[in-house]
Amino acid sequence: AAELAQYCLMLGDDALVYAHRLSEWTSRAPDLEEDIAIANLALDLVGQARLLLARAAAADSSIVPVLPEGSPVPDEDRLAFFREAGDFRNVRLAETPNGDFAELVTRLLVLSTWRLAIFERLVGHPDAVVSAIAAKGVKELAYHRDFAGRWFVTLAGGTSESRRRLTDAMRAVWPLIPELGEGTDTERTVGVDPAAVALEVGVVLDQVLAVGGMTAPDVPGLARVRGRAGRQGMHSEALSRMLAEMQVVARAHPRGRW
Amino acid sequence: AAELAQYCLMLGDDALVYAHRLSEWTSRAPDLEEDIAIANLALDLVGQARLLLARAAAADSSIVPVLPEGSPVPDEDRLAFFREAGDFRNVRLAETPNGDFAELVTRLLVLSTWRLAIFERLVGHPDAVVSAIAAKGVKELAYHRDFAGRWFVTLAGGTSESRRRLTDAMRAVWPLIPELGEGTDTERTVGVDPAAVALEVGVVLDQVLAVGGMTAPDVPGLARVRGRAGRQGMHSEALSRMLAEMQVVARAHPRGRW
Amino acid sequence: MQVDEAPLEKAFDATIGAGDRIEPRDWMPEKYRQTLIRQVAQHAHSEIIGMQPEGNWITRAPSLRRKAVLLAKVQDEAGHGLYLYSATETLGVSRDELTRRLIEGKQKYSSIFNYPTLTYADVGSIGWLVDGAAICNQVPLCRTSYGPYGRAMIRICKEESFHQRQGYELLMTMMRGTDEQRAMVQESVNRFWWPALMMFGPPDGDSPNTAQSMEWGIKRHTNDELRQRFVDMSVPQAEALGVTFPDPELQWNEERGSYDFGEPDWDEFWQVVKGNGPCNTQRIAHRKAAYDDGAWVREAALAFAAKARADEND
Amino acid sequence: MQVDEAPLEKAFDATIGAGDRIEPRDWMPEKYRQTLIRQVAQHAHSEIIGMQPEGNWITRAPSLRRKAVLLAKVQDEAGHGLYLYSATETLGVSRDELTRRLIEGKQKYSSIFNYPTLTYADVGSIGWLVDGAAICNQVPLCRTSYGPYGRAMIRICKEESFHQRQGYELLMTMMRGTDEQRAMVQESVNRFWWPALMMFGPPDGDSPNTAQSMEWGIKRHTNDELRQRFVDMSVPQAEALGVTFPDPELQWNEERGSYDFGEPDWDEFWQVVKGNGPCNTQRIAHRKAAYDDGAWVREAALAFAAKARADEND
Repeated sequence: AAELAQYCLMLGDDALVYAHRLSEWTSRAPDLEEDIAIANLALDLVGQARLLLARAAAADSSIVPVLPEGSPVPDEDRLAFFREAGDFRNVRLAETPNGDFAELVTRLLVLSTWRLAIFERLVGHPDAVVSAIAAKGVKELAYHRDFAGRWFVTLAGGTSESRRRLTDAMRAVWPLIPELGEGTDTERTVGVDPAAVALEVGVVLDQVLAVGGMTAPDVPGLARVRGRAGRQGMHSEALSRMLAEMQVVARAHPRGRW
Repeated sequence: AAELAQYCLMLGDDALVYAHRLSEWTSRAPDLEEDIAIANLALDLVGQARLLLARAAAADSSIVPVLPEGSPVPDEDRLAFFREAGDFRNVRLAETPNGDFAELVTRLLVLSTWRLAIFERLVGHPDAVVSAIAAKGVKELAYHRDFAGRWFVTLAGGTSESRRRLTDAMRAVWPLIPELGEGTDTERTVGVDPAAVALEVGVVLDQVLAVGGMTAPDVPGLARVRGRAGRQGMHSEALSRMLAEMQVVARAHPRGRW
Repeated sequence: MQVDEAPLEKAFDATIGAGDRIEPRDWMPEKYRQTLIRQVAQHAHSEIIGMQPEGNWITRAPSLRRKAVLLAKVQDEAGHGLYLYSATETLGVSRDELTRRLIEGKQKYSSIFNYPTLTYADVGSIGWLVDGAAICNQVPLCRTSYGPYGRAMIRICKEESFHQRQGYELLMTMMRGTDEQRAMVQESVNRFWWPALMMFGPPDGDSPNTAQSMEWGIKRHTNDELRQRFVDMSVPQAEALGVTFPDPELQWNEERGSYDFGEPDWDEFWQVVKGNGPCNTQRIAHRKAAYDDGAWVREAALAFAAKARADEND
Repeated sequence: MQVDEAPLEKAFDATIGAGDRIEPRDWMPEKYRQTLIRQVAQHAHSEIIGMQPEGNWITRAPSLRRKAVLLAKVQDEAGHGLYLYSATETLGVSRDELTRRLIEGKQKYSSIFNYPTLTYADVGSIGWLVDGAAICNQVPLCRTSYGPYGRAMIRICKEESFHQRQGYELLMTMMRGTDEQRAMVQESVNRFWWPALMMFGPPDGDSPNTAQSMEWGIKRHTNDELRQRFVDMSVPQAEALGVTFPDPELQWNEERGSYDFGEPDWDEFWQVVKGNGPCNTQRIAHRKAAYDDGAWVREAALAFAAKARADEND
């Protein structure tokens, strides 16, 4: 159960943290249609995060931060708002600060393709809750990937400016891809080994790149630190800044009702 | 004593909040010399804030936020890190998010000219602590004003680009000037009535503008809300975001020693 | 070719008189069209600018449930903007052109959005009071004479009512929380009460366009009528919530069967309308930055679509 | 005109041999000059890039006293960068040119700054371990053969010692605080210990330039000698502090009169050196943004100065 909890934290934190980055786009998108679409992406991921964090807490209550006696804060919120950066288990790609719209499209393409492949396999997970979360998530993530893919091809085939920006975005995102496939014992034991979907993810990305006439940049992966990366709580400087903002109101009111 | 405490909060918060904005420039200035100079400005203002907040706490302990029993956090830090945005008494010009270097120069010119005029009068204040803080501050603020004035004239006489940016900066800063001169009963009772220095401040600004060949923009002052502005705790949206960052570590450790 | 507009105008007047709707293909007086464009555009702009004050708290929402609710609400505002810009397009003005007018300060939006949101309780106050006032203003517009506008308003009002209930529910939940939360709610209500009253516009005596707009069925009640209705509706809600409004003159008038209330600060109102409100510059700068930053994306999408069409025609 | 360099080279060798200093006007072999430029520039870049990881916490410093200390420290780093760029200018390369080389990735800086700062304790760990390691590297450089560099190093080392004591004092204070603070210190030390050891460079066997640099008096001890000295110095400090280093092989070797210790992850070291470290891209992008954003200011200052000179000459 402790392993399942850790696994749900990983998937839940990916969703929570990336939803935050997406939500920062609100009222800033290139047009209203995209503003609405990006809010949808963020909403889907917040929804997934809630279910996964709640499942994690149910599987292992020892991971839930302790608040003052009588605090009405539910477990999902204790996990979201009362953990420190080093306790988060998301991959670093989820937390990277936002760039331009090309960066959004590129990162979303990678993260949603990868998450979709994982979720498709989790539909058959022995844990009924995880299985149900995955079944719901698959539909959402398929839409996310399609949205990203459509825009990727559009920017690739749009103007020289959009193609230049897309190229830069790929150079920024690609070094963070290897981390996605590295996997942990927890993932291999109670979930889906990311290495097992790496090939499939690569094929999908190659297809999208091919349609857009783009080439994957030849860049090495970002180094791990003494073997640790996001899944082991080794994050970038951006995460603690994100959390300072995300958690500020909740933490000011540990007994608050919202 | 309660009035004196409020007054010290006003002057202390101006320094603390503007020091934060200046400190955000660290490692981002146009050149190393300016990076060093801006850090000096921030250091001076942090120093002034510490003395003024400590004086405020000594004058009226009821304003100091209560922390868990046995907390070693000193009063100056309780006031800096454990008050909410609505409890801050700084003028809104101090909290405005940073713009470009022209904005820094323009805002610094206005704030330091104004603060210097106040501090010069406070040297004769009956409270020995306030008087000593003012005496020390006068030297610092004279340097701040000279730094700003030199750069103002440089940018005004530099390139068309620098002049355009300076013009934009003045349009951004000028609407926040009237608030500086409006004053509160507290200031009039136990400190210096800002209205009394408005003329002097105007003369200095006019001189600097004249040397640079710049004209003050014809823009109205920013509206107050039901008569309230920064001194009454009515701030912009930027302040609570600033405090989320500034206070995050201190608040996570209410019993912490640093 | 000179068209005799008299019979057209007669038909138009008859349609209005019968309470029927004018549709995009119908003839309409130019002044009616211009007034409508101004009003619908202003309403659309208000939805879009209105995303900012609440959007300010999405990243700081104190629970995941509230984060989802707030995201969805701000998303709805974008949707409302979208319907309303579509309605103006049936009147012959593009969204792009209207966005430019907004950014250049040539068209207005509701002044309420020039007030800052300072605590999370403001999300609730905006839902309860601001959306509440908007509904008072807008429900009559569901019967407005211009078809596309009226139909957009029906959908919008339905969603606004939902938002209002959500806002009220947030405040109600907070009032059941800690003392700090209750104080936060009261402080927020104190700040938003007067600006909400100002949302109905200046007193009738200072509102020159009201008469013509009512004749055309674009407006259906005077500012003061709607303001009174809003006050009468809100006071019992405040009592149920356990908060007060910051108006010492507020009291029940048995004779009128309505609440008497104090005068908003009309000087502040005009300052904000004229552009000197606490957040006017910030709101427009934010919108302009988003529009400018997105230009290359919109251009890329157009270029891509043009290439796709060219490929099809090959 | 061909100059016979042999007597010049002889004089140069004699100066070096006597332990005296080479000054800017003195003749020096081109390779010495180039090696020095590379070394001093790399050192200058390290000071400037080194402002970022600690600067990351200025706005979040948990007390006003610590905020002032940290601001002053980061400011000192800018000052060190300034002296060192001045030293390179005596070798004929401008600060502007060096900054361009840094931004374009043609010159390096100390790899330690490609590690992220993740908690406030990192400010202390950087002071204690990173500045400590830097001092071990730099103290011998106060006697380096090139005058301007050696004199800059004397001043820098003095300030670095002060910074090291401040960092250690921060950690000591935190260790007297809460359990969370103690855990924070230990976690931070765990992260910085190995990268600090890597600051001395690769093992002597993999450090091809060492011999020549030692001969020229630019370098005075091998990487492994300095690393051992640092370990021997740090272990008792860690004990006094109450923290451990994350190295199971660390233990006192009676025979050698030194501590044995494990091997740093040299694969990670080379990855970071090659540019794939956790923060390489971020650090350079930050520096580039500051440099680019400041271009118009530097241009304005030059234009203004030129006009002022022209006015004087009128």
